Amino acid sequence: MENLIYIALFAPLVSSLFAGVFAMSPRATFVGVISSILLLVSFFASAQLAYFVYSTNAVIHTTMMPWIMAGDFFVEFGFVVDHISVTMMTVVTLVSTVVHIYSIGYMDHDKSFNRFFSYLSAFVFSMMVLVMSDNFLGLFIGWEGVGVCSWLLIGFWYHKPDVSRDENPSISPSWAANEAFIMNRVADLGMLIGIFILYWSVGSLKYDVVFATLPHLSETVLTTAALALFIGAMGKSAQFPLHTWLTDAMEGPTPVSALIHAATMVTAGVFLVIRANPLFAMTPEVSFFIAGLGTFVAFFAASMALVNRDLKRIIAFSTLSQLGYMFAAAGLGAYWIALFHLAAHAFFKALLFLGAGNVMHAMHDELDIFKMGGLKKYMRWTYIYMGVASLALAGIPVFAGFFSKDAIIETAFNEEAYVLWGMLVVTAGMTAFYSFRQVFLTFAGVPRYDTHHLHPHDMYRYVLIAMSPLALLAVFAGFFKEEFEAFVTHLLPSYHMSEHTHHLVGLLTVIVLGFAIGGIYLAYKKYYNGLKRDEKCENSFIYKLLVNQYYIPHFYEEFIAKPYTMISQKLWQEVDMKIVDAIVDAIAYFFYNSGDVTRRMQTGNLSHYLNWMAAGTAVLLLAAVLFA
Amino acid sequence: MDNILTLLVFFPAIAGLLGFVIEEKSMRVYGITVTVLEFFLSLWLWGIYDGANAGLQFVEFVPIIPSMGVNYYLGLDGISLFIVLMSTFMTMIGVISLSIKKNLKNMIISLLFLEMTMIGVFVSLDAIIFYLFWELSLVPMFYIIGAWGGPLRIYASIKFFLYTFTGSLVMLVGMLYVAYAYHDLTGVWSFALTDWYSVVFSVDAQMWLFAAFFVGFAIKVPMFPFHTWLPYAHGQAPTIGSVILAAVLLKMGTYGFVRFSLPMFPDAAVIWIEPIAVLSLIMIIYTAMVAYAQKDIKQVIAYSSVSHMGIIMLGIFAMNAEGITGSVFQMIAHGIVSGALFMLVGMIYDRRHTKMMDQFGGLASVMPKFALIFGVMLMSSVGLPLTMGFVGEFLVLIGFYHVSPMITILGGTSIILGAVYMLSLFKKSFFGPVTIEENRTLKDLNANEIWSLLPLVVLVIWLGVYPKPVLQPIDNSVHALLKFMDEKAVNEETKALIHVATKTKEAK
Amino acid sequence: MENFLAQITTIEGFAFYLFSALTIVLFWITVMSKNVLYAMTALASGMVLISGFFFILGADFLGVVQLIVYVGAVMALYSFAMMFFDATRNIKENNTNSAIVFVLGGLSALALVLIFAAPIHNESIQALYPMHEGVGNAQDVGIILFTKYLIPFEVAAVMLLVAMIAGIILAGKKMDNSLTESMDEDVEDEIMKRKDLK
Amino acid sequence: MIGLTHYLIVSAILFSIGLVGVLRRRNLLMLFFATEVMLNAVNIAFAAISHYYNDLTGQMFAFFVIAIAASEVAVGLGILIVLYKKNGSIDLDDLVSMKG
Repeated sequence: MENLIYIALFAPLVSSLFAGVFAMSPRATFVGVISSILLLVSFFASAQLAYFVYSTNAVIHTTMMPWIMAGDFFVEFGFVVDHISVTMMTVVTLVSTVVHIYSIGYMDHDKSFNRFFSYLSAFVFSMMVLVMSDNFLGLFIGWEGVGVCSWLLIGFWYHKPDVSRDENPSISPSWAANEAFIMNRVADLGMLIGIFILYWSVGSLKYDVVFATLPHLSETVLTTAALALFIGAMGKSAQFPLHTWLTDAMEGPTPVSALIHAATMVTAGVFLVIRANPLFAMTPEVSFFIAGLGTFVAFFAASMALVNRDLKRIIAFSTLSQLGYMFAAAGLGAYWIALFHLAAHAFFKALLFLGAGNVMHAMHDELDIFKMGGLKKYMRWTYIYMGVASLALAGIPVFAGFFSKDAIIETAFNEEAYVLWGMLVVTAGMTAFYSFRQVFLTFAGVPRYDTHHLHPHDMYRYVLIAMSPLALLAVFAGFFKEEFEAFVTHLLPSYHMSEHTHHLVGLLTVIVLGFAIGGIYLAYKKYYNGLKRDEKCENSFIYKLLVNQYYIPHFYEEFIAKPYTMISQKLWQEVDMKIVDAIVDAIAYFFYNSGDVTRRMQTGNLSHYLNWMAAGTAVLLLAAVLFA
Repeated sequence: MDNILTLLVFFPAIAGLLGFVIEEKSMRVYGITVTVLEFFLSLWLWGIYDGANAGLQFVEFVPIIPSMGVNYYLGLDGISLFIVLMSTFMTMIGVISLSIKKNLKNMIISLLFLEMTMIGVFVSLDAIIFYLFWELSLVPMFYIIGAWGGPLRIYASIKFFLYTFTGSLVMLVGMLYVAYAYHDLTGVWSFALTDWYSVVFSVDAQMWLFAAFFVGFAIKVPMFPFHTWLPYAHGQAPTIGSVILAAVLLKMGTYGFVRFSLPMFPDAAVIWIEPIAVLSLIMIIYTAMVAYAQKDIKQVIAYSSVSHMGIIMLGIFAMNAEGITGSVFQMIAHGIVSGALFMLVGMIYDRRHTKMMDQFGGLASVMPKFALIFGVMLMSSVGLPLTMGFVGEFLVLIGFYHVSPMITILGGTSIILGAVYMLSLFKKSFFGPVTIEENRTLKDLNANEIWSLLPLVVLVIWLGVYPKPVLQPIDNSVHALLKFMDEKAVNEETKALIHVATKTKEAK
Repeated sequence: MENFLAQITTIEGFAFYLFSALTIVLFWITVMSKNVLYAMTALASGMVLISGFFFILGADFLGVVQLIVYVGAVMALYSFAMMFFDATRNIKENNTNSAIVFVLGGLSALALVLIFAAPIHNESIQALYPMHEGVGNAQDVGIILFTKYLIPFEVAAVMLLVAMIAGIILAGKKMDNSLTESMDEDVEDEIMKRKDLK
Repeated sequence: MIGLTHYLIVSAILFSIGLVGVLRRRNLLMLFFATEVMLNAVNIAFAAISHYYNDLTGQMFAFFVIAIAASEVAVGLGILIVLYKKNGSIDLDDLVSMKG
């Protein structure tokens, strides 16, 4: 079994290094093919491990080698394959494999094709380290690793120049990449602090040891540790107020958005909360804060998605919103539901993004859905895929999203957090609306693009086939809810609805469904037969607020980035140069000038020197008289 | 081999003397040969070093002035071993990558003498010998900056010399006082550090002595507000000068704290934790911000050095094995990473004769290999796990968290601020379109440059993934140091704060 | 005053006061005189009187050396040197007669007197090289000079030799132009000559 | 009796006279004279201390002072003559080439 673990873990690394060797050579399709095959190997290894864990219920621990040791501190590269990590491993490798194959087609014309695969596989490796590690520091390696890979991939088209925010809200890929990295770093500091707290109160960073010791720790320690770790999770999972990087990250190539910014990396925060569930379970205040924040972000992001015109950004906002759902579930103690939604979301969101990639490919990188329309004629399969994914996202029965999201909303009701429940229900309606607004504006109606120059066509066949597993899972994943629950609750606390909720479950489902279908119907009415711009609405305050993302990016720019630059300038030019250095120089000049003054003593006349000498002698003698 | 340390110290110097009779054109090969030999010598030293023994090894003791207790007294432990290795390694890499044409012979001779003084500082156990090497190290560096530097080189080199020299003098007074106190106590003169360790000073005396040593070391580190010589020295020095300065010379200061201040004045060190932590914080945050404001790539790296030295200072005063071990490791990591960054800047300077960021942009597409290596070093500099930079920085922060969570949180901002200035540097020079025509034709790294950088890249990743061979000897020696401090401390508070690791090393 | 009278009536005391008064006056003349010849004569006489002090103090050998070296050799040197300058003429110099000179001189005199007049703790001082009763001063001096002080003595001898040679060379060289420059010119001439020969 | 202090005081007075001479005179030759006065003053002190402590070290010192004085005069006068021949003056006010 250990071999399987290492195969699953290192196949992506090998793939990355292999592609890296060719990074500076001209595009070669075989690089992509071999990378995809290695990823597939990793997926099979993960699947086999999953089967093993499923059939034997055993948890596999393995230690590769020691890493850092100093004083009492001791950390190894240790990996654990249990119900949680194996679920994540399977999801990650599956989505990654599909994205790799997809990228062969999508990046077909890019001259940095090989480099792309190197980065992409490196990302998968980091993600695998993240989910498989058996200690917090190992998780942190993956945590930072995915950060760097995401930096590389968002900034993949680094050669694009910076433009103003009005032209492109993310300014440039490299700007967005830096923003993502730095914002993640802010959160990582929180995570580090959490690790420090745990280390000094437990003495180890291994999950088993830490969780076993938790009952002996004081409440303050638990609360601060949980809070610090959650700050880390907020960064990776782009929760408010560290959420702006996620939409800007859409500057990266679309497969990247599918893999990193939808299916895997951003769920790392949720994974952390699920992984550390014993800790969060013992800190109800923090957990409730998580649930509250999650609900707020779900609503907040959905509201911004309502009015956005950018194909990828809409999906990015929906990702944010769904992450909010996951946090809500995890915060309310329904960890397995959060994990279930995480997996289901990974499938349909990746599918959605890849579909968007197809559209972009067909539309020559046009992203504005107001300039599309009528594509269903030319892009049948993409239409179907995106339709399926949107239905899953909207939570329509039989599709995966229904089972997972509905469970979350029920949980909120069950926990008697009615405000959260209400917000989540409304958000479900908004989700349905914006998903279908996007689908209809893209595929339905009449073309709004220049039909003379653009002749859209669907993606390569193999790409479409590669996407099919995701589509199938988006449809059918929900049916395995019971099995999934049975599987993961071996490790995670099980969660049962109370009697009261159980009675109302039919009613609750109908309410949620009502909102969802209402949202779809509204979108259908408004957009199915083409776009009718509503000037009055578009000029309203709320619309402007939403389009500008509540002016939060502006706020950051004006109140953090600019003052920071200004203070830095001032510190350098005013403080460092004019105060600190000037004082040093002033001391030097004092000696220099005093030398210049005393130089006048040097008349060249021996007699004068003798006078000085005698004066000195006299002074010394007098001193001797006076003090001796 | 009993005299290996003497050999290690004086081999470069003798080779430097012989260098005067070598022809100019074969000087480069000669320099490389000598430094490579020296490096292998130090590798051999590592090979025969007993990692399990925490004490001083390879001790050499020859009386010079017996009546005054001045001895030629060398020795090395886990703390100094790797700094010595790093010095020989960086000198070797520096000489291999040397791109100076003018007066190459003199340059190499200066470097060889510098190497002698650097190793001498790290292996001497006699205060007078230590001081001798300490001061001598200024001279070759003074020449290197003053003779091969930029337009402001005279100002920079004199500032460097006088500033650090002033500090050293104050330190000398402290040393003499300690020797005098030792004489008072025992009736014999001795400048041997091991003898000095046995003196227990009153807390008042410790405070004064600590202050005297502090001035000498802090200027060298350089700690805020004594840091302003550094940007000038770096800005004006030739590439090789900056590499050695950042990699090794700055470490003398922090090494001094570990070697002198901690074991000799444990109580004062504990009392001084707070002021030093605050100064370190200012170093970390303030210089990181100043670095962000710079327009010159080299100045960014120079200020970033100060910022990283702040982390190292923080670790030294963590008073536990995690912090101090991390600190020593970070010294090595910073040496290699900042050395590499300065070399990279030097390479681009050789091509374009400018170091201004606005003169670049889009270099990643013109010079992909350069960008790749720069990227690796940058990531190590901002402390990415699995690179060298992370191990040290993490250990320092985790160590200091035990002392003060608040200061650690503030100090931890270095991982954010470091990313801010480094990434903005990378974005400005490597990303975006190529806007300046001259940059379009820049050549990527040539074989020589790649071969001098590759070992650094390998080291940065190897020691990031598997730091054990380095960490363990350091940790053993640090453990012994802490135990010693704990036993020696006068104040109860000091004993309470010094955290000696409890566990026996199961990791072995 | 009585004390003074008591002292002056002894032969030693009388000699001391007489010599003191005379040396002070003579040296004062040396320092203040405008005429070199007067100054030198006064100096020489003062030196003779100082040898008198030495005799009183029992340092016979020193007194003799003082007479030979100072009054004999040094004064002779001075008088020869004076021949180079016009010594009969009064010296025209821009003497600093300002108060400061006298204040400084007076101050240091006062300070020295104060220091010396202060009681010195002499009980604790142990003689390093004690004089021997019944042995002549010259013999005593000789023993110590040629045993304990042999090396300094030899060094002093070498120094005197060096000084002598230096004196001869400095005073005997052709004096038209500077020493170093003339050397250079000689070399240049030499080179020119060689070129001519070729 | 005449004590050590008497001699020391005389020595101090003579020394100060020499000092006044050194300070006052601008003629190099006169400066030499003044120096001799100071040296002799010191010699008296040495001889007196030697006498009163019954220790020959003082006399030894005086010998060496005399030796040095002799060398000084030899070399000094040589230089004086050279200076005079070069500048035509041995007045300190004329010799200011070392002005800083």
